[in-house]
Amino acid sequence: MNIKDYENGSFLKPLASVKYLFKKPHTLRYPKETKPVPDRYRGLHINDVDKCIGCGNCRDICPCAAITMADPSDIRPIEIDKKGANPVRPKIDYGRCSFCALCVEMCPTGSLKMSKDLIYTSPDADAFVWIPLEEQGREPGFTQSDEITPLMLEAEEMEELEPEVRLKSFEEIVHGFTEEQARKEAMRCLGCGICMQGCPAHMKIPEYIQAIFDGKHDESTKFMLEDNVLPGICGRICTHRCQDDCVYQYRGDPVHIMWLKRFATDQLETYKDVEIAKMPSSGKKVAIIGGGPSGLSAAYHLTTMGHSVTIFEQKQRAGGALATGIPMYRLPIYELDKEIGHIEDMGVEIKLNTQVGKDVQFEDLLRDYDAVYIGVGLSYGRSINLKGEEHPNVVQAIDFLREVKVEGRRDITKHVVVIGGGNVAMDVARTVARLQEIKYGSKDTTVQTASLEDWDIMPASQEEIDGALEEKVIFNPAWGPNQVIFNEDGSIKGLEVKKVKHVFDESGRFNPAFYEDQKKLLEGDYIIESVGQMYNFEFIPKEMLDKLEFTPRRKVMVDEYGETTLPGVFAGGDLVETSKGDAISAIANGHRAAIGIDRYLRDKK
Amino acid sequence: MMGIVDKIKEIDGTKVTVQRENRIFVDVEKERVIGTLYSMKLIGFSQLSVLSVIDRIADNQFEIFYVLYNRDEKVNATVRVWIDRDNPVIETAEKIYPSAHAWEREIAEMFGVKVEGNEEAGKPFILENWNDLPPMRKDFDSIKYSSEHFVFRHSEDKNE
Amino acid sequence: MSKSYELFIGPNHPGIPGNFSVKIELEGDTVVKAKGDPGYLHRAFEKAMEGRYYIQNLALIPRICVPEPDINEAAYAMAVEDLMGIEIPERAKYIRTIVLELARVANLTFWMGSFAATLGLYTLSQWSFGDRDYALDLFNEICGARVYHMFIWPGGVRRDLPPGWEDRVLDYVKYIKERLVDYDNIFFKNVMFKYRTKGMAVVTKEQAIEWGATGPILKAAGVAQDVRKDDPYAAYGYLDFEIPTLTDGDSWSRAMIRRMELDLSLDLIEQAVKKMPKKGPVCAKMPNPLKGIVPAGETYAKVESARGEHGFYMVSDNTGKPYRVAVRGASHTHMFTIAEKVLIGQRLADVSHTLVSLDICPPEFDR
Amino acid sequence: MEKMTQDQVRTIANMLRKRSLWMIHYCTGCGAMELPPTMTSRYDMSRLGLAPFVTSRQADILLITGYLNVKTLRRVITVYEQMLDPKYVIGFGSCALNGGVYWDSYAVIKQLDRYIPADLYIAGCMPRPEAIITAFQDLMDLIDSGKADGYKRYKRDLAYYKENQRKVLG
Repeated sequence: MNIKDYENGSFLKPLASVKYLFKKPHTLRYPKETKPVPDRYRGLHINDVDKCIGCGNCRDICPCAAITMADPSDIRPIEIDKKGANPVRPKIDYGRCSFCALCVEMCPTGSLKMSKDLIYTSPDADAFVWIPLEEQGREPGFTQSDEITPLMLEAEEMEELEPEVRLKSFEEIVHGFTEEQARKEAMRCLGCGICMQGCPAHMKIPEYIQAIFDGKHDESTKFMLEDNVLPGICGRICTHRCQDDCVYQYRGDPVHIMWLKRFATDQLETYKDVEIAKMPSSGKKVAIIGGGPSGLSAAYHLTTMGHSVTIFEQKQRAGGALATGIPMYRLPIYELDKEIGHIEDMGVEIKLNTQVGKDVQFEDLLRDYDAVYIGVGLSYGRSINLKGEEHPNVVQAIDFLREVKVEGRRDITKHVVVIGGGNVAMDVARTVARLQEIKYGSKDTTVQTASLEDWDIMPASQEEIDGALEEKVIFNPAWGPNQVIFNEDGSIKGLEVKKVKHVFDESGRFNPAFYEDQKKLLEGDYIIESVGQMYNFEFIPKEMLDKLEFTPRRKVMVDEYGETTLPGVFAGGDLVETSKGDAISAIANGHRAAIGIDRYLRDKK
Repeated sequence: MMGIVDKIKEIDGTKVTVQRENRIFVDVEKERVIGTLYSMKLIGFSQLSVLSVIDRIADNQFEIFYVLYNRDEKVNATVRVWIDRDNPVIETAEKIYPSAHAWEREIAEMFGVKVEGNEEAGKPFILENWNDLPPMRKDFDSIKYSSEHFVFRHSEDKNE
Repeated sequence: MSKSYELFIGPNHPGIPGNFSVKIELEGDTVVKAKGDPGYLHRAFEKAMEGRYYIQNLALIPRICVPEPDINEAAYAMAVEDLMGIEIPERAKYIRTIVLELARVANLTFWMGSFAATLGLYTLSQWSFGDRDYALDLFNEICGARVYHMFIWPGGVRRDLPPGWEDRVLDYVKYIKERLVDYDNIFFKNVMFKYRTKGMAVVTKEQAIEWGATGPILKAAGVAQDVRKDDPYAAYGYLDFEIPTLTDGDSWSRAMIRRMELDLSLDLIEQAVKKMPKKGPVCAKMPNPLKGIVPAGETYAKVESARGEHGFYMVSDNTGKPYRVAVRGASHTHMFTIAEKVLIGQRLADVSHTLVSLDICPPEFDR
Repeated sequence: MEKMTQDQVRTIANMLRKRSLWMIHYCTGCGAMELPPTMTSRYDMSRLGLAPFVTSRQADILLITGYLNVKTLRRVITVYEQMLDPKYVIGFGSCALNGGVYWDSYAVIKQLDRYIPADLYIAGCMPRPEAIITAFQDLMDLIDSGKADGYKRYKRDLAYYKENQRKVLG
């Protein structure tokens, strides 16, 4: 444009606008005419309440404090059986909302959207608060995008030893996060606390992750120790149900809560400097039978409550399955020493090599102590009455693992069959793979597993299965053991298996059925049974055992605080129903029982 | 030809930090601030962009900053001065930068800084009938004030 | 000797740009003293920002300046990116440029309407507010809101452009260029406009520099200062443009400068659409907003708004929330330093168009 | 004429009132930004018989366009009291309802209807022109049915409103 043209005003130029007299006006005659609302329109909210898990991230990010979590049941009943879901749904105050859609961006499930509708008027000021539902019939507008999102969907990668390297020794497979990785991973946590429901011990996960993020590892460990006395061990071998519940599962990778826990505890050489509140001595004495995770957990928490505690451990090492069962490549022995050392530092007395029923009598314990806790666990392998299992080369997994870990057994045959599909079976198979590599260089060796369950319902965790597959373990899913086949010289030829029809019957009970005509032979000269374990209550005198009640699933009947039907006798760990067979649930019910024992002791006074 | 950074360094009592090419921070003592601003204007920093205060409550100090702009060198310089929080007095810069006048009225009202030489500083500016702490101070709690003076709707089911 | 009297222009006055008041003292109908009375739109943004996470402030910042919210978003995002040391993707830079220039077009057309209205020509405001609406529809498509876009955020922009949006922007540019011929006819080449504004409310070059003017006021006085050129942000460094200047510094020159800036903005949009990478990320990876901390530091980020230099001075203390954010709106100086001086000697009838000619935007200094 | 009851008079008056509403031109907050498009050619609210007007004495509708600063509240109350009956108040957007995005601000009031009675609220931040036009139509319906009685409430509960006003204005 030339500014000169504008210098001199004109009288006539404005008349040019007269032409608009004859043009159609561009007025939009709302509401007779409407214009299309764009797809990204940020209008009133829509929430798919069935998809929503009530995690409250929308509430946390809301800059206007417009969102509260409310119970929607009187408007629209919701299913709350979904894993890791809170029975609340966002309720939005349109007297606050600024339509920034940050709540939509932050929604981990993608249930929350904005609609194309932003025309709402009412003379009633209270009519602007409601729980958004899909049923309100609004058309979706602004939704989240997976490419651009404020959530950090991708988890930090944990470095693992390559299968070829790790097979050569019992060295730990993963070496933990670096400081930078841990900070980054901790940063991903949204702090919603949905994971706490998944954890049997209800650990304060958001708090300790926040402390890790802040670089305060001792504070983080303090939070862990409040609910879990063996955080470093759980940081390695936990079944991490928390991660299965993590809200990131819907849109990305769950936060590696377990590795974070391990990172924080690894930063501390001992827990001596961690401040732990300890109550003054009560003068009460508690005996704990069994030094496994549940016994250690109960002992530790009772000590912090001011009671004096003695653990009676049958083996030469406390820790139960942690000490004898879990292979070194998953849980090195020094970690166990560190955490048990800490428990001893707290004032727990551990009597090793002391078998109750033999070295010390159960009745004496009942007499000498104010309360007794039984946490003996399932320390004996269960037999499936397999034909030919009396052969010396058919062994129980629990014995095999103990021999390898504690007694340093290194001999193995070239072809091994493992029966079972649980985590223990994976431990066995992977241990065998290592022994074979060490002894034979993996030349011409096989290790295979046979499990009743097919891939989709295999009880072992996915990581373990993947690890085993990488280590060349051969799987035979949905093949049940039939009998051991022998060579003419009496040595084992292999295990005959038959195809499984179903594992659970219609009512969902464990009741396997087989196709009797489909059979095959898994060749191997050594068979390890890993189909479960059981307890042994021989140390309890007969007349007391009769009074002890059991649940239909043959677990010890306890109340919610772990007290059995015998007064003053508590039980926990794998013996009770609340256990899911892993360390964390044993730790959790040990803690629960400690609270129960404390209540019992205080009431007794 | 002397660089602009060197020119600033020549001004008495300045500590110069170069953040990047066109963002310079100049720390001065309270006594020297007016002199420094005057010298800055002489070397070409003719525009005052922002004058405001940071409440450094942990150090019990107020940090007053003047963001200046040098049109010829295309450089922003921030002159920073720390003053005592209990006795916040600063000399006016309105003689050097006329636009400082309104900014000073604002900091006087929002932080309670006394500006010597600015007649209007301290008179009501943005606020009206204000009788609490100067609101931009860190120890003034806005949420507490709001909940005392106003009523939230549905406040019974708010989390806060 | 005549007696002087006081008059409040605003806050409820049709000739005041927004909720704002000027207290003037008159002798006859000549202004002898003018004093701005701000605070009617004070919402304590700077205080509120200190209590919110960096990302939550996204909801607040556009509301600092209502006619042109994007400059706030851009300046805020730049300040945060500067403190965090983040480089945004190329495509995001171009998208920002287009959005900022489109916002400037919307603002300038809006301004033209209100300026013409204060001079008594309501036809132009009927036209330009209507034409501005098409720009708002374009914003509506990219981010789902007409006025408060919340589209530019730390790290880049919030979404990639919807398909075909660039073409629609170019169509709009073409449409506005056609309309500008009529705008010129009815207003800028109108003799009435010339008589009402020539020689009015003069801010000379020396005064403009002394009083700290920025933007159109400075350009109209003959100083080619523009943040887009002097300290290029977004994609302005890659674009080819000249800053328009005039010499008189009067109301007419300021109006013409804005008219020229409108041309410049339309040109910049075309250039940016042409040069923009067709594919690529539009947002850098950012930390979790609830945990992400910004390293301690201080920074001053500035952008060129339609009114002048708009800046954010941000101080962070290594937490998730800003320690202090100070907003510099161009209108602050324009009102309390320039308008108060320029209004003196004006006739009462010219007060309101002088204020609009300086483009006073009250939310900018009330905050 | 004498036969007409008071009710009938009121009905007819309301019918007439709703057809020519003048809104006062007072931009109290940022919601006012969507008023120019509503008033001018694109949405053209004069189709509905609405027009902006500059003086409070002649206006019927007071729009509280968004947040209300305490300082503005004082002026708004003056303006509202200057307006002649019948007068109607529309609260725009979130802020008039419960403080909106400024819920923690020391300078912004949270509930409009504690200080002056509101006849209608519009959701949104800010409400788009379509919503504003819808609101005007709704207001007309309310006037027609005699439900828009904010000005009566103000007279009736004057003590309540004055008490609240005194509390924030000092």
